[in-house]
Amino acid sequence: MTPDMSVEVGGLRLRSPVLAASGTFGYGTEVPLLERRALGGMVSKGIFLQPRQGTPPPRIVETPGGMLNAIGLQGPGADALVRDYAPRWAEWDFPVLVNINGESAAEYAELAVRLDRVPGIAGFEINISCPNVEQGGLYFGNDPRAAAAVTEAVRKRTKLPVWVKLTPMVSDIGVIARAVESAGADALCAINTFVGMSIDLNSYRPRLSFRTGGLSGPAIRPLAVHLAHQAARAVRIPVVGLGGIACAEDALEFLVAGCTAVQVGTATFVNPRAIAEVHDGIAAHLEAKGFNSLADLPRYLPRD
Amino acid sequence: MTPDMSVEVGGLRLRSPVLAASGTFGYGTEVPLLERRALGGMVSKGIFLQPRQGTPPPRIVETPGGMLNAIGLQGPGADALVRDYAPRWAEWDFPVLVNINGESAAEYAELAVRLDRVPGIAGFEINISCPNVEQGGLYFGNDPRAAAAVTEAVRKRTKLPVWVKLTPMVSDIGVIARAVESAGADALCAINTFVGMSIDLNSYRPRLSFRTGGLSGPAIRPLAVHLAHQAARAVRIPVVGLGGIACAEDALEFLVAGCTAVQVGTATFVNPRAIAEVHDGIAAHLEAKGFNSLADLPRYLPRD
Amino acid sequence: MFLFDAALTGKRQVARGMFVLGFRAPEIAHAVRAGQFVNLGWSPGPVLRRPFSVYRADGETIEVVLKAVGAGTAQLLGMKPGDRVSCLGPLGRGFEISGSRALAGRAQGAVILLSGGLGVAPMPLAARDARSAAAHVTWVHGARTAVELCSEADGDKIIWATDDGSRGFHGTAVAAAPDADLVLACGPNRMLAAVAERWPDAQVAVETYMGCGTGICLGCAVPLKRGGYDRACTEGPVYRAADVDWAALPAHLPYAVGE
Amino acid sequence: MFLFDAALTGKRQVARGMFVLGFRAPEIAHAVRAGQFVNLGWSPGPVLRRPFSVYRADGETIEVVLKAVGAGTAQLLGMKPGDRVSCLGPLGRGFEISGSRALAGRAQGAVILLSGGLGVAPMPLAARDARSAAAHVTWVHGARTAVELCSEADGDKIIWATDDGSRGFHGTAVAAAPDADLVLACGPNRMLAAVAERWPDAQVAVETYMGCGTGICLGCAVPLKRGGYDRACTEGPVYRAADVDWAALPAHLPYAVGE
Ligand SMILES: Cc1cc2nc3c(=O)[nH]c(=O)nc-3n(C[C@H](O)[C@H](O)[C@H](O)COP(=O)(O)OP(=O)(O)OC[C@H]3O[C@@H](n4cnc5c(N)ncnc54)[C@H](O)[C@@H]3O)c2cc1C
Ligand SMILES: Cc1cc2nc3c(=O)[nH]c(=O)nc-3n(C[C@H](O)[C@H](O)[C@H](O)COP(=O)(O)OP(=O)(O)OC[C@H]3O[C@@H](n4cnc5c(N)ncnc54)[C@H](O)[C@@H]3O)c2cc1C
Ligand SMILES: Cc1cc2nc3c(=O)[nH]c(=O)nc-3n(C[C@H](O)[C@H](O)[C@H](O)COP(=O)(O)O)c2cc1C
Ligand SMILES: Cc1cc2nc3c(=O)[nH]c(=O)nc-3n(C[C@H](O)[C@H](O)[C@H](O)COP(=O)(O)O)c2cc1C
Ligand code: FES
Ligand code: FES
Repeated sequence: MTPDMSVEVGGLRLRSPVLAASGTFGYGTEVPLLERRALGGMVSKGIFLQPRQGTPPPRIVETPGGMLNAIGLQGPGADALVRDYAPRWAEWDFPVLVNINGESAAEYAELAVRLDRVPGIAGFEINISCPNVEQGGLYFGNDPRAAAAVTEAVRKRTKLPVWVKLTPMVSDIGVIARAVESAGADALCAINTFVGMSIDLNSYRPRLSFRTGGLSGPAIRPLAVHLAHQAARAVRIPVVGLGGIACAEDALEFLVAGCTAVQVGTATFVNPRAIAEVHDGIAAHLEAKGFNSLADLPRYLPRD
Repeated sequence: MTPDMSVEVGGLRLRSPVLAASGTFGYGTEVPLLERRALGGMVSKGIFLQPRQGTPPPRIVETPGGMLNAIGLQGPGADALVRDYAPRWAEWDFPVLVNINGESAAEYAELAVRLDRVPGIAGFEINISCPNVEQGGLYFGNDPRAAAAVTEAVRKRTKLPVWVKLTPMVSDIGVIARAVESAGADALCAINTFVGMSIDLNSYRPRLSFRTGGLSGPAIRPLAVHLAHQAARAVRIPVVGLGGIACAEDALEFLVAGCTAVQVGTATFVNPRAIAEVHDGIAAHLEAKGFNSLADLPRYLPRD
Repeated sequence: MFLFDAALTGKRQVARGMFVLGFRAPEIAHAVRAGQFVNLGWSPGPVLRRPFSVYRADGETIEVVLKAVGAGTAQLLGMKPGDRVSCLGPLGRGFEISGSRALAGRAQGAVILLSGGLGVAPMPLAARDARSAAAHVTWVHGARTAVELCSEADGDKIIWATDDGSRGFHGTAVAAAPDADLVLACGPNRMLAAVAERWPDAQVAVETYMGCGTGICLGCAVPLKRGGYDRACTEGPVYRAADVDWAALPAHLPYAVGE
Repeated sequence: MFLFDAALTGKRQVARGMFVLGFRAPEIAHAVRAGQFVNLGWSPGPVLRRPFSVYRADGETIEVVLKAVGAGTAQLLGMKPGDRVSCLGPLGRGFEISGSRALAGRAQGAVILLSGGLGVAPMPLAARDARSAAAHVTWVHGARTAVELCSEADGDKIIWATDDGSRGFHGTAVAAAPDADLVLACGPNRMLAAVAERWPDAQVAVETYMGCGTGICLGCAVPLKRGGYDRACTEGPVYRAADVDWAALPAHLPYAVGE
């Protein structure tokens, strides 16, 4: 008997605990959607209210076990999203969350209003790893008050599930996790990329045109597991774990560490079948250990 | 002509900009010291005032591009250090800094008093990635005031160079860097390991007995370069860069990003000749580019 | 788009440091168009796949041509027949040849293939397609010096060019080339910028860093003259030369090696 | 301690999934003692080196015996003759045989080599040294089942033991062994704990994770009965059985595979 892999995460029932991470699956329309049965849901590429061109190349650079990216949240803006993509999402048999971004709490809120009740949009993932322009460019995600303010601003504008995606560059992720939980988040996603830099030894300048970029991929997995675990210990809402997942064992580490579901990001670039392989590998693990459902997987989650 | 590789770092003149990082070179006595000419200096394994047994095994686990360690600062304590190692260091032709640790600012200070003016000890590297027992176990290194307090406590007790080794798990390393600079540090070392976790899928528990460990190795290099760069931008004292350096190109990234010297850590485990290869590769780069000395290497260091 | 493990079938040298590798990849050999590429991955190996133009395609086999410019290419060149790589492709939009406006209505259009260094990569397939469109094919191939010229250039007419004059024309391939109805070019981005000056309508295959090769990462941004970016892996890698904002496209990528 | 690149000279199978690899390593072949190990690294490959006991040493060549238990061992087993690995060794303190107190003053002491699964690794050298100390050597080798027994056990007397009784003694190697003057054992840590119960003075080669193999990382901590830890790579990997705090030593390491 194949084990029951469905999960309930922050207001959404998913047939699989494996989602596609924002920015690593486009709008779901670029690549033929094979093996959908394995896909619990998709988070679309991060969007701002207005269209954005993104940063000049080079935008990516490979690093040991990972990659840096500085795409600059290139995207078509809310109107085009609603016009071009949402109608297609409405036909799919898995939920699509929109990763929303802004330069102020008000901008996030406006985006939520614009996208709320649009058929095809099943929920929001708030990306709080954005610079808060009103506060001198400090990241929302580094400051519990700013993170909570953004969460609350969105929460008030929509009845759809609101997930908040945490930034890892904090000294205590539990503080931020609790702040956004109190502000009404339905789930947390941990984590976004770490800021990194790579220097070109011909030009003696950063390799990325944006100078810094976000580190993703297997290199960050042990850090991500730790942060997702810390977040899960701090709150009662579900935590979706991500960061460096490339195979089922990686995903199982997050699940055992207290996550309810996982997202696969960079791995999809390398292996277009990654999500299906992660899903099938989790199912195989459960079967091999004699568990009938993912809910039976033992967790390691001592409470704070 | 071989380029001039000597550097002046926080009160010490070094013949090479490449040092051995704390905890990755023991006390310098374990492995026959080959190719000393390449070694700018050594930072000894972190020590507390009292002897410490360290954590039970497993203490290390490999991860993609890196490793987690939780050694638990096993060490013989200050008296044994003075008795068994310092006399040997006194005979060497490169400086040895002692990596000092404590559970309170007072303990760091006491250690500095005990080790000050001991022949063979050329300076201190304060490890502020220790839990502050008096403040509920928060790391000194996460809090600018606690970091400054420790620095000042040591500074007052010694005329030897005082370097402060920063922790990477902060949202703005510049704030901590400035705080310890003001408290009297002669140089900064950036960075120590990142906290990570790895889960064993047989026991469904962390692989490390200590549950979490510090991530080191190539995986963290882009993060370390960025943090060292941010620290260098924030202060006027020299910054010693480390984190994932395995070859000369890696070291050059830190130097271009604003560091005055570098430390090699985990790479020595894998390649006992790593330090010599880094040194020789930097010299070869300078020669190939026609620079007569390391001081001529272009830097990328826009001021804040 | 196919994804499968492909076995290395053989290797031969075609210039100093430049080798052709063959892989058993029937699906791709059948489907590939000139200018398209495959994205290769292997383990242990680099994190990301490495993109390579398809050099030739024949029955069950595809070929790629490369030099060791970094760890990934060095590892590929160290492989032995029977070793397997994961092969994703064919990717990208290739050259527009038989259907191109430039050749439309001409009995025997004149096509120039212009390649610098490793820019030979897409040319054998382009020559094949141009010939099957009944065109007259002139291949102009340039490199720094004679021993770096690919020995397998092929066409109705071949023009060699070397920067040091050690073989053929003394100067760049662009300078050596006659005019034609259709120009297809591949090589270092700065050579392609020169192509754009001379033949705004040339079709050029550009090179960028690539994260995925499938259109989802937006890492392969090509700056456009009309503003904004599109994706080398999806809308490209072949562009109308005048459409690319050459000043904004990084020029230090490794096709430059050997040129 | 030597550090150099060693070429793979050959490979042979000695049990189900268990292979012996030979490397050209004259310096180590000459210097190594039974129970010492080499730390192998290669690129592309794992970040850390992988420790392996020296199985045999002969003139210019050393051998190691292994199974694929993870990515690193799988990569080693995929190598072909001529491929090179970086070899660091010999490392650690080996068995004390000719100089041991247990054999002192005896004309022909009785030595038992006790190996479980991959614990055969240090035994051929131990047999060699015991024989040159004029001892009578009994090799007791256990595995889960017959096909997992290493075919190369060697000694004046050989006793086989299998958990399922498919060959030799039905039960563990420890239960199958007679008494002796000197017991040398290697195998899963929990087998060694049983050895410690029966022969407190046995010399046992333990396994731990290793970061460096050279004594500088403190990653290979072996918990001692008298309290504290020391380093498997430096003071070990061979210990007096009763000196180790077996309850505190992780027991799930891969010598266990095949036992
Ligand atoms: C569409 C396309 C077709 C190509 N066709 C060929 C070909 O037919 N023959 C050939 O030899 N080369 C080709 N290249 C370039 C080739 O992909 C790179 O040389 C190769 O990826 C370098 O890998 P490496 O590991 O050896 O180098 P690395 O050590 O990774 O880096 C060396 C340099 O290679 C470049 N590079 C690294 N990763 C990538 C990447 N993912 N995408 C692009 N560039 C990268 C960078 O400039 C880097 O500085 C093509 C590139 C593209 C985008
Ligand atoms: C002194 C010593 C001698 C050894 N001799 C032999 C031998 O002769 N033959 C043999 O087959 N094996 C031997 N081993 C064990 C061997 O080192 C491991 O099986 C090998 O490192 C696993 O590597 P992997 O990449 O295949 O496995 P991985 O995928 O890394 O992990 C599989 C398992 O291997 C273990 N492991 C991983 N890295 C290390 C490490 N650095 N040190 C120890 N264990 C590790 C872990 O338990 C892990 O769960 C010895 C170990 C030690 C400490
Ligand atoms: C190219 C790229 C683009 C990304 N874009 C976004 C984005 O738009 N919004 C967001 O919240 N996260 C974005 N991310 C972060 C990922 O969703 C994910 O949090 C991160 O990459 C860690 O997971 P991974 O290691 O599995 O990739 C992006 C990551 C990459 C590599
Ligand atoms: C096994 C091990 C032990 C370490 N012990 C110490 C220590 O005692 N004190 C300290 O400040 N840093 C210690 N470190 C951190 C290193 O000095 C260094 O900051 C870190 O490993 C990053 O550099 P690397 O990637 O080059 O190893 C240790 C690191 C490792 C891997
Ligand atoms: S390489 Fe990822 S979008 Fe083009
Ligand atoms: S393995 Fe590093 S001290 Fe033993």
